[in-house]
Amino acid sequence: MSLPTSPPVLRMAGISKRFGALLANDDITLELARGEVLALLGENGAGKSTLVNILFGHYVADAGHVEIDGEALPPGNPRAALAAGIGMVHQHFTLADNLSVLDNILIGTEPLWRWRQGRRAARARVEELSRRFGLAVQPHARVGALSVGERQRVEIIKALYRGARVLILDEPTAVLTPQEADSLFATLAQLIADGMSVIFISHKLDEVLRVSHRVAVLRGGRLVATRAADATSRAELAELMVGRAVQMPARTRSDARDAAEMLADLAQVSVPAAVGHVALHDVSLSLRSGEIVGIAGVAGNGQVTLAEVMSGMLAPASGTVTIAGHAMPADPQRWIAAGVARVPEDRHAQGAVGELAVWENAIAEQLGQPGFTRAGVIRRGASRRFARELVSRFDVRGGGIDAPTRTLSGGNMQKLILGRALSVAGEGRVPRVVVASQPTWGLDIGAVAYVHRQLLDAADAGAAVLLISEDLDELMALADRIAVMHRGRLTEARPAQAWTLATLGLAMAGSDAAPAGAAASGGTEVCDAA
Amino acid sequence: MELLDIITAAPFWVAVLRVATPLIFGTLGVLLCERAGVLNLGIEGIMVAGAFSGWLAVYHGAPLWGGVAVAAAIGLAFGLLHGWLTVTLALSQHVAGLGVTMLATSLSYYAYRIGFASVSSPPTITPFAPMRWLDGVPVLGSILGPVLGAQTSLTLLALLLAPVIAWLLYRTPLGLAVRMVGENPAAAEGQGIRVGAVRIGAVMAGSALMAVGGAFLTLSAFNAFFFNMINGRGWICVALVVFASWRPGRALLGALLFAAFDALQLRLQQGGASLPGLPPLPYQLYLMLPYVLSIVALILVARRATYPQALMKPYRRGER
Amino acid sequence: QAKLKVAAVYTVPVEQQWVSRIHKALNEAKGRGEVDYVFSESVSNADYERVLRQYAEQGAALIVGESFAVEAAARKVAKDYPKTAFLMGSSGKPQAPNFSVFDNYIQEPSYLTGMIAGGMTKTNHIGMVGGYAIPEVNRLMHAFMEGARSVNPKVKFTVSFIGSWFDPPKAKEAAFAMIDKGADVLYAERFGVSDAAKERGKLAIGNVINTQPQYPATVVASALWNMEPTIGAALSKVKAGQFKSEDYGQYSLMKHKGAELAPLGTFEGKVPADLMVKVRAKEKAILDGKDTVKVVETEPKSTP
Amino acid sequence: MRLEARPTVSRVALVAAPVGAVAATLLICALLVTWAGAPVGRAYLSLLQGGFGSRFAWSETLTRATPLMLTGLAVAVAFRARLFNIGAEGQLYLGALAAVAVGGQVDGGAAPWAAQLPAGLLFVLMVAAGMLAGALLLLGPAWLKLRLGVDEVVTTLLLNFIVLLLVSWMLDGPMKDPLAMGWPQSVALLPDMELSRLMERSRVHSGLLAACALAVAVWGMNRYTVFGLQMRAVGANARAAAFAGMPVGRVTLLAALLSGALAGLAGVVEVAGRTSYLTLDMSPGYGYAGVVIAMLAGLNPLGVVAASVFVAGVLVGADGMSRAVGVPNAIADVIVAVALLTMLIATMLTRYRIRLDRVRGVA
Ligand SMILES: Nc1ncnc2c1ncn2[C@@H]1O[C@H](COP(=O)(O)OP(=O)(O)OP(=O)(O)O)[C@@H](O)[C@H]1O
Ligand SMILES: Nc1ncnc2c1ncn2[C@@H]1O[C@H](COP(=O)(O)OP(=O)(O)OP(=O)(O)O)[C@@H](O)[C@H]1O
Ligand SMILES: [Mg+2]
Ligand SMILES: [Mg+2]
Repeated sequence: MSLPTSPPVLRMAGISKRFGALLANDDITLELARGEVLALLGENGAGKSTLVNILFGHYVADAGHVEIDGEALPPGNPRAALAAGIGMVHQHFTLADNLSVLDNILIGTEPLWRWRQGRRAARARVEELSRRFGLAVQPHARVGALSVGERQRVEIIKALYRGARVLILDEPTAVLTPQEADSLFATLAQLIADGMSVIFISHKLDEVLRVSHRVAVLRGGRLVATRAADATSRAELAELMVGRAVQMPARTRSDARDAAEMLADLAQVSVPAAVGHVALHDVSLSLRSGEIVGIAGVAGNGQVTLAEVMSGMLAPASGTVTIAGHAMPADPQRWIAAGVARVPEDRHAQGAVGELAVWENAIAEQLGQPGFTRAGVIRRGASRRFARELVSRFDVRGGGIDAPTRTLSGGNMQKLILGRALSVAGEGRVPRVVVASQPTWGLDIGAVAYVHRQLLDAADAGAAVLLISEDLDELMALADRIAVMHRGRLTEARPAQAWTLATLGLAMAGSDAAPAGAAASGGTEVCDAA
Repeated sequence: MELLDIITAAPFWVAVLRVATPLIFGTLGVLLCERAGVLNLGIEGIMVAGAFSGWLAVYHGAPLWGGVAVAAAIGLAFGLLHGWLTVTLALSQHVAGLGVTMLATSLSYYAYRIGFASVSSPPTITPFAPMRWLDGVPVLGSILGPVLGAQTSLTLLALLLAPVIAWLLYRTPLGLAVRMVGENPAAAEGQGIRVGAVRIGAVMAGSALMAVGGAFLTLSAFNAFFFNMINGRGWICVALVVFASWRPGRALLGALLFAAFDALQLRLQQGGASLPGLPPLPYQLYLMLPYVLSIVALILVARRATYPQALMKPYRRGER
Repeated sequence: QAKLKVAAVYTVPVEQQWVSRIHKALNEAKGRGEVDYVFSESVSNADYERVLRQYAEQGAALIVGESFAVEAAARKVAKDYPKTAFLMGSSGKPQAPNFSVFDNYIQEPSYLTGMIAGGMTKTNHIGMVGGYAIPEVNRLMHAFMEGARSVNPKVKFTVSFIGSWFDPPKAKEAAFAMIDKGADVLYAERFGVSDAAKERGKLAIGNVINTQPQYPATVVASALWNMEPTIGAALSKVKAGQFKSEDYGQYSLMKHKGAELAPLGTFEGKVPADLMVKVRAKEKAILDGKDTVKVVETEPKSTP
Repeated sequence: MRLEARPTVSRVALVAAPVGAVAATLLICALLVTWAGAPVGRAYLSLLQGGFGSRFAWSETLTRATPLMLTGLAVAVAFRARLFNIGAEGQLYLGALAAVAVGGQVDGGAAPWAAQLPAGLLFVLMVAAGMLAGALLLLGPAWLKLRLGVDEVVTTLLLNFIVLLLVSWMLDGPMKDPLAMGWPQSVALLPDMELSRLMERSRVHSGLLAACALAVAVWGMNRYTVFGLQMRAVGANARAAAFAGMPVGRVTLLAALLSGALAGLAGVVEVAGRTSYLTLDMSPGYGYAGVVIAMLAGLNPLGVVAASVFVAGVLVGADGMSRAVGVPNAIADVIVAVALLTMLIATMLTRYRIRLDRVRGVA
């Protein structure tokens, strides 16, 4: 796409923001033209969200200011930003689950001191917007009952309803299927045609090149480059983001595994729907020693439930789960004892207790082991020695083993959890089964590479690895077989070579199109290299 | 059966409404605070302060409604304090609440003792009169007169408040804002709502209601101020809101139900040995009745309650 | 001549009926310039002993208080300060050398008010609201009931306890419930009861204090407790250096003017004359020592 | 106005915070004292003397602090496991009731069954009964919370009323002291069951030592034992604890038992150490004060000891002050309440700083 030439709608001048010792934004100056799509690119923690949060008034910059149409915006005031025509879709949804879609849209759009709401007119407007931009929503549905894609649409309508002229989208596609993402881009195209300007944040370089006019790259809080989209390439952008080329490990496949021992087996497992999880229907899957089986699917289709069943957190209503031939009850302790390494999806909510010290989290799964406790008392010496080893072996960087775990960055916390999980089987032994749920969410490329290496090593050492991920590239790169989850049902696990991104996307959307055979890449791949 | 005789008699319902009135005010007050995400354990003390200040104003010559206004103003002030502590400073809501209760209670007693250093019996005022004029209203009078006519206008106000607050919460932009900050403050802020202001405002309004509930005791149910006047009524309100699943209509119902148990308890107790089939029970068992039934009711509704998602979670802007 | 230092320690506020009588008597002594009077009110049981000790340390010559729920502690303190005179409301016995006891033995006027109540009820139904069923309350209620029955054998009683010393709205609620059941005379042991009677145009009988000024059309008669004789006796003994452990209970009896039937006041003439004749006769018999009122301290029960 | 987290907590701030809080409290309350027409300087001097200024003052402060330590510990344990136990008051009373039931006199001597036992064993039984009673009382709300999601703040609060009525009933009937002239008070404990005094002519009793020892024990438990680790984990993040294989339900119930037992013990200690029999107004809100103490201490068991002594000293001192300068004794509660709030604010300010945003005119 070409760069439109019109006066800037929005200008950020010299923005700096510090969180404690961390400089999240460092003197950033950026402009946005009318009808322009500006992509913000950068590693995790580069400061993208911080920048747009300052722009919207959630955060107050330590230095610098924001101008709309040449007028300075008062800092730290979302109301002023809204009034100036800025609409924002946050990285994490900001919707009230217990309220209706209409309530979520209507809030803040009317003067507070009125005896009644204009609900009827509002509803008509929402329906009109939803028709015009192809954003199907039901105004009276409770937000808590909506799928992720639907919530995304509600967020966008929220901004449109207020007549936003500048739309900020912070990683809007992270949780969408390729098809849903396409329909979002179609909507965007319409909006731009209407004169809207957009700031678009994404980690997906293809997307970025496709929809944006201009790309700004942040690294470590600094604006390192801006490029016209049609004058740059994936390779250049990747290099700019990371500052170096990153080697991604990939699977070398061998066929010997087909005969290997069956380590994990789910037979016709069903779980009824309940608060907090989607139902599973008749899920069957088996994993052999040394293989990696990937589960693809759009968030909210039952992967979480599957992960809970496979980590001993949830008992199926029917069907059996066996590990190495033994039927397993829903008791995490037993799963740990059976040598199952479990990496949960949400590291903050499930993976670690933020308030505990690093060393305490390191031994948390092994409190029953005589090595770490004696007569109910923790053997501090042994425990701390173990934690120190784990921290150095898995390269967990942070304030040391006595620091509260919450002070670790996301990537380092993930390494800690992974390290803990992989050492459940005891010193020098590999786990039998690894269950990893979204293990690389929110990690930067270096950390991703590290995690991938660990999973591959575990498989090579004979573990059966179940990899649940929404990142299709990750699945394609690591998995021997891939199955797709849709509405609580799991397709047959087919060899990775039998899938393409397109067929996977279709299957994730519920279409039953059989995957065409596609050549899989092998060996080592240099990310983004030509 | 005697039970039936009791609950079908008009005087019983007269008593129920009278016992319920301070609970209705208090429960609606707690409900407002909690809908905005703030637990207000200050209620017990705020009710004391309301009872005292309202009464004091009237004692010094203010009209009765002036006393109510003064109580409400004092409630607003303590609400501001609690809001500042829990919303602006994001302190633990449990402790701030207990602190406010201690402060409001002891300040009231202190002020009372300074004002009335050496009285040998509690000074009194002329309280609200029953709404006997209701008897004269055609049609309505003959239906409502016997029960409502025996109440004061504060009770009528309490009864009307429930639908008004329901309307406010579910039908006005302000109510939506209150519910939103109690469900997801970050989302509210993203839509331009001043989370702190709305929360503090709701806590202040709720506290004003609590204070008026306290004032009912000194200006209507009774005519003097006593130490220990509130006697745990505030805590009951906190329980009633959970029972009501944070809905104004059910809050009204809950308060009436609790009051009915209380009134029934008195009458059963007075029935003494005459209650057929039962040996004369110790009066303490009757007094327990409302509390035990509250717990039972709580257990019955627990599963279905959808509490405000952000309740007791302080919101600090720019923190994640 | 130096004023006598007197301290009082109360577990409730000084407005409470029972304590207000002591407070009044001591304030009067203070007003006469006889004593230096200091007091602490609303002292919890946990603090009671400390406050006693502090006053003793500060050199109070006489300490007045109520040791009902802190019997052991109060007696221990008295032992530790043998030079200080302790005059305590107590159901126990005096303790040598310096611990004397008193109590509100006003069952005699209670009996008399009971007679009046029995004569005044038209429905033959009397309601009685108490705080807790403790002996201090029970014996007055029993005397009252005896008195009522003596003039009106048909009279029926409803008794209830509100489980609090201090919840006037609740007491009022209990009284309302009794009126709803047909009671037309109420025994107002607690604050709040007379208000219910007043609102419903029923009658009430006062206890310990005379509340007729507040309820001129409601309170027919009151059984008054006067602490002046008790305090007076104790003060003079302390001054004379003759304070010993004694039971001051007798000073609360009618013959010592420690108790009396309050003047009928606004109800003068409204109580049937023949009834008053009986009342006065009984009163005189008591004063002359020819008649006594039985002390019953079990929990009173409603008439079935 | 908004809060901003400080990158680090400075040592100076940690010392300055309580000092500032106390100063602010004294300043605020000075207004009230002046309003009552009393001299502020003399008032505060007598507060200090009354709370901490003499052997007698210390003995009284420590006597008062003893039950506060135990209820404070009870609350700290429960809150640590995210069980909001507001019912320490009820647990205390039930504990005291159980203690009297086991260790109380019957007809002026030991009960027939107890007479056979050595005094030491009976004492142990009495303490155990009190702790068990408190523990079982909290077990119900904890179980209801786990199984049915019933809010424990409300159930524990309501149980306080129920227990008090139960105690009233017992003191009126089955457990009434026949020698108490009909007053609702329990029989006295056997003399052997009473705790020894730590100082002559004072009320400090060995319950104080027990409370301090338990504070150290709970601190050690939190820090060194598996259960302590599990309890902290469950309290901070139950989902993560469950994921790591910790028995969340069991840990919560055990924490409830421990918390209830500590509160029950507070009742035992009050009866055995101070009153020797149970009355309806034995506790001036020790259970509720426990919440205050625990929070002042930041849920740290050793902090609970310090906070108890501080609160008790202020209460005792302020109560003495009210008599010394003739202000209403409600001032004691006012000072404690103000001290609580300023202390909370001050500790918060060690971790956050207040930023006043420059608000430019909004167009
Ligand atoms: N409220 C906060 N308090 C403290 N640190 C913060 C806060 N918000 C962001 N940070 C830190 O600032 C840095 C920039 O964060 P930011 O969220 O802007 O990154 P990002 O570029 O959006 O990353 P991602 O791709 O993961 O969304 C990170 O190191 C983050 O930890
Ligand atoms: N709420 C917070 N309060 C204080 N510090 C925070 C907060 N959030 C993040 N930080 C700090 O910011 C840093 C980065 O945290 P974050 O979780 O964003 O990781 P990240 O920058 O995305 O790194 P990575 O991608 O390697 O995991 C951490 O060192 C953390 O201590
Ligand atoms: Mg990040
Ligand atoms: Mg971001």
